[in-house]
Amino acid sequence: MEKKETFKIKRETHTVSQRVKDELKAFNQIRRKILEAIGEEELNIPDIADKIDMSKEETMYYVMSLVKFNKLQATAMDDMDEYYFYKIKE
Amino acid sequence: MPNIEKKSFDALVVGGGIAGVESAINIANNGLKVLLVEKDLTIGGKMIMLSKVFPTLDCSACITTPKISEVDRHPNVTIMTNTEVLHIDKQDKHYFKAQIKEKARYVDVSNCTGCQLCEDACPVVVPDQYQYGMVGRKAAYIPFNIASPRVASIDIENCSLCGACEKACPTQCIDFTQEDKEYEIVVKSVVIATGFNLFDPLKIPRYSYGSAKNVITSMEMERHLAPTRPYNHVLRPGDGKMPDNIAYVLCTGSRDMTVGNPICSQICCMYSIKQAQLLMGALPMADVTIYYINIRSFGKGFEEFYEQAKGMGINFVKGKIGQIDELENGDLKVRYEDINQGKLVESKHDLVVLSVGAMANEDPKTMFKADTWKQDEFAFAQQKDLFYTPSLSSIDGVFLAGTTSGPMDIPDTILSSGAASMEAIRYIKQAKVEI
Amino acid sequence: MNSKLNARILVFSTDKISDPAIDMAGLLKLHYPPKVYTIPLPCSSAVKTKWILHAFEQGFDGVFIAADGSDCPYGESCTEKTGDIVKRTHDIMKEKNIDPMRLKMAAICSVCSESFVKQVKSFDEALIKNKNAE
Amino acid sequence: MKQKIGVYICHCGGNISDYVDVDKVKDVLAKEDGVYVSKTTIFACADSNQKEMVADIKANELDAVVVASCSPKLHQITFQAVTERAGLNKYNYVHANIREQVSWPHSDNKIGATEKAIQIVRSSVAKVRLSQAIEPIEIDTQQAVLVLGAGIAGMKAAISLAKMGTQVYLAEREHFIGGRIAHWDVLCGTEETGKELVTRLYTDVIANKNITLYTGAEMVSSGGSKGNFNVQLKLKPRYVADVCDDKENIKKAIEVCPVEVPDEFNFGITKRKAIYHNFPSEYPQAAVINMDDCTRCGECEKVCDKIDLSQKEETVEVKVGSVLVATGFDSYTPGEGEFGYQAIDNVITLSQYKRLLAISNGELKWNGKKIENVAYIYCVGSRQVEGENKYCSRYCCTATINTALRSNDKFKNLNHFHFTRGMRTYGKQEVFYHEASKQGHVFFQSYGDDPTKVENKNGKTIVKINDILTNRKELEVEADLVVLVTGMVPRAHNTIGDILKIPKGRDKFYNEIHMKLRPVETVIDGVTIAGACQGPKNIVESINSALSASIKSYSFVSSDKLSVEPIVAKIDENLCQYCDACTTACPFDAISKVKSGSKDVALINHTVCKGCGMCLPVCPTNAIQLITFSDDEVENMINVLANEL
Repeated sequence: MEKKETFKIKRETHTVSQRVKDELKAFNQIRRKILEAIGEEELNIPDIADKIDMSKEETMYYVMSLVKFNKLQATAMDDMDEYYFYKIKE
Repeated sequence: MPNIEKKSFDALVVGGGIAGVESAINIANNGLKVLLVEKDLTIGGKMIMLSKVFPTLDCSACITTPKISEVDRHPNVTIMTNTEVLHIDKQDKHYFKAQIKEKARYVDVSNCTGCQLCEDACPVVVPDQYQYGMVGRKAAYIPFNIASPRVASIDIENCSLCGACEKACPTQCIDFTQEDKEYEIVVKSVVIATGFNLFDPLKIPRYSYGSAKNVITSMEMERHLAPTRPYNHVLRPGDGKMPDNIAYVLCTGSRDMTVGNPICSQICCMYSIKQAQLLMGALPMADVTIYYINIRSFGKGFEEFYEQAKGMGINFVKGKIGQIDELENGDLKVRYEDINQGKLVESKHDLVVLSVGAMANEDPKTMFKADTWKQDEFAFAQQKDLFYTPSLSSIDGVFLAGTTSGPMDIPDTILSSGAASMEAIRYIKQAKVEI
Repeated sequence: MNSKLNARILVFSTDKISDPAIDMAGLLKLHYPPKVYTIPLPCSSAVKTKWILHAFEQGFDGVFIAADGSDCPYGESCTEKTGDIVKRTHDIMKEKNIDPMRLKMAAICSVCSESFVKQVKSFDEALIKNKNAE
Repeated sequence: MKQKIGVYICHCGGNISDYVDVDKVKDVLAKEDGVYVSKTTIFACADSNQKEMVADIKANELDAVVVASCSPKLHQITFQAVTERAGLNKYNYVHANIREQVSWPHSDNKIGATEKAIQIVRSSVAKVRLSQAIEPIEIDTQQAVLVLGAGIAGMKAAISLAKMGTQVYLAEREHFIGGRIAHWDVLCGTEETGKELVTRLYTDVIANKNITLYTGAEMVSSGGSKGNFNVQLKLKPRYVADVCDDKENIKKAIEVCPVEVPDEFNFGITKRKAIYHNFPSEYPQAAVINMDDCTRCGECEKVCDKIDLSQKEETVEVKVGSVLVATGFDSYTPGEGEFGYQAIDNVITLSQYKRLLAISNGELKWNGKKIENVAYIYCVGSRQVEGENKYCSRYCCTATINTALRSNDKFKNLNHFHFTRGMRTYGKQEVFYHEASKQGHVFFQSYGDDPTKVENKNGKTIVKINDILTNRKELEVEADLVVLVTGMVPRAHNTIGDILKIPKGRDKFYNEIHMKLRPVETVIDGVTIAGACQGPKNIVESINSALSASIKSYSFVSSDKLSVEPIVAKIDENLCQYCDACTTACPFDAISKVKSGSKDVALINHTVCKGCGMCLPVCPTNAIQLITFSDDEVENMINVLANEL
């Protein structure tokens, strides 16, 4: 069965706002930066924040979102029992 | 107006939280037809979002979900989610006309299997409102795992119309041609179960909510502790550190004339004690301090629960919080008046939880004709005959279930819903007109 | 803890009275040995001697009847009747050379969670001691 | 034998899976004889999962189902319904409790917990393997409800049931209705008095033809069960003719009565005669003679011919489908010397103080002395550190504040000193506390381990506290009157609970099945509870619970048929040698002797049998089996549980 493409119909009456476009672009950049920063390593939130030069709380939000979307996973906790490390999910 | 359908029911229940659900089941069990309208994408209200409930520590979802499935498959109940009540007009002695608007979900609910492939495909990430913004969600999404209905929805305001979801959907249930739909409903009685709003802590700037990242609300902590939690652990939103010294600030927005709310919210003491107990379980090494004015553990088994918390080593400090400041490492400096010592004291915590109060939800006011819907001085629904018929609103035939009429806990909400539905059934049975 | 050190105990509980108490022990996170298995019945005076003996034959170290006591929804005679069952069974156990201490009964009311935990713990200890003595 | 069994193991969102290795349970069960599917699920009870389960049962054509999750008391019915929706009989379902009896009590031992979970689920499979489809038994229902207690909760429940068309018997133990509320003046939050509220309710009760009111009525016995209760009520006579319009002579009769006893209506601060009225707007409006007080001197009979000392106690039997219990509470009675009670003459209870305010005019006096300083001592009999009452009585903080505020409307120059354990004017009631503070009431607070003290010093009554609001400074107030704010305790004299076998909670109040899921039902089917007999409540809360209880009671009587559990005992006639042991053991008279061919055998009446199983162990020939608890089922379960994996 041929798939209908109703999103194209919606485009005729609904304009996607610039904000949505900008945020989408920004998210993709941040995601790439985080994944690159982690690479082969296991890093905690302050490390990642340092590496990509973003505030810790924003880093937390994006890393946690990437964990939720199955891109990252938490591994062990540091010796001080303070921070989890995160790595790229296979 | 195009797109208007007419339907009739014995009762319209506004609000699909636990009060609305309980009322709908009670009324429907008596052979009466009920329309349950919920403005959110899922029924379950605030209760389904909670971790565990006091004083039994039952898992909240485990108590909510059976009620939700019961209402969902009840042959006498029609549920409309993502639907707003626009107007309810009393026509004569025994019937009402209501205008409702079902907002487009852009998903054919009957065909969605909840497989979440659209969610995987969607590229857009925005803060997840069901996790109070602590993580992101997609623009094509299912609210949470135990949502009812557990089907997808497209957040059109944030959708980039890329079509990825539509291509990914195996049952072809994504449909961007859907439009909002209005209905005219005729009913014999109305139950208002619109619940309460949480106090907005931004109204107390000295608590630094919003600017200090490790100051969170109790509802956010509730999410941290729930099975459908955002982080899988209790972590500081500011930097992902596992907290080990947590403070609770009771009466945030309650019993506080400076924010215009003189009343007590009735639930915060107990949910804070409950969270503190759960935290002791989740973080065995952590210190938990509860700053309070009076502990109001007044319900069945509550005082015993409070004593149990003290026995577990939770630190109760009778004190009034003056100011909360963020330190460089994200920790918080809490300045308070220690009543026992009679002096101003400073303490440090690495996470502060504001136990926010329950405020009136004034939505019903906009639904009824001006001046017919009356509120009390705190903007909760007026109870016209407080002792004789507590569930009666200012409008005959419109009954109040749960926190619509004031703050209350879950057991009281269930009892109040039982009362509202009993009154509604009696009212409907006495209605002579056929509609 | 090595769970093998525990005795294997069969509990006959009752739907409305003692089983809720055992549930509440869990709710209150009261701990007791894990080899305590429960079969809920409507009433403790429904336990057949045959079942108890069968449990011993099959390898249970002990049988504990969590009786309704005076709370029984089916009638006050419950305590007496359950007592009779235990007495009759004890007699048969003696004939069969099964130590009567391996069958125990106690009234467990619907909120007697702590009492239940205490009872099964001490029963467990007594059974292990008994076993070691053999 | 079932050969296509489905097993579903619930994580319970971590409640189970944090301690039990649910995947291991699933894997072991998959290999079990007769098990066709074995799966885990995060929340078995969630609607989407229930739907999945229904689809799964249908798709795999399963013939029996086991769900391993929380206690069967919470969700057995839920999953029986799932099984039924999938086209199976609900008795082809067995529930395995691996939360309350595994993951929680063994959270300290994950290996042991997992092993136990496996064994329990395996034994459930052993049971379900033998399960058979059973159809429910239908019984005729009495479409009537007995409401016990005619306080506000009982009256409100009776009225709402009657308005639904139900026949209601409303039984009040006292000769006057209204319970606790009849005593009070203006109630908190309105301008209505207790008397007025009771009047409105009573007017409705009397006007409704569906309600039969009995006063002086005590429940003496109850038989039967859900749908068919037979309840005996003993009616104490008033010894005054029912229709008594002879007000003048009754007044004379009261005057001539020589007996004086403390008046309960005023909590003993005034006296009444042996023949008495309750208060001016009492209901029913008729005098009564209390025979315990009466000396049978006959003086009253001489002046009033409506008096009839020959009236006899009667017993009536009512047949109802449901019993709604609204028997209320007792006020805590302080022990002798507790905060000076009965030791110091100006120490009284809140109830007494409220009546004193109601009956006093002009100046407020106690024992002839004018009152200016009133000290209220809170939490008397509640939140006890030493005593048994650990709970908070909920209503008293607000009741005291309301009384104190209202007393100023009637009497000037009263000073109020509140000795609290922390005010609990919860919810909107907070505004009254605020108002009292604004009006200059003085509030102190102590902790439970350092209580307020009441002392008599040189004839003066001194109240002392180490006040934590002022850095534990020892403060003293000389009080003209000390009011003990007594809490609510369960009824001391309450045979009803014993007769109906209603379970009690840790606080000794009647216990509901589940505070949130089934808050007004008891484990005794057909018996509901309302108002303060379940635990402390204020008026609004009592009314709400009364209406909730009435909707549940209504569900038992709204139709003339009711389905009951078909779990009954069965006799094997071949084995039965009728000896009458089972007939004697049965508490319900369900077993009788009948002829079967040439021999006598026992016959069980299945609509009367409650399935308790008391007849099982007494049978010398083992001729009786209880459905779902047959020898095969129980012994197969034992076989599994007795052996190591």
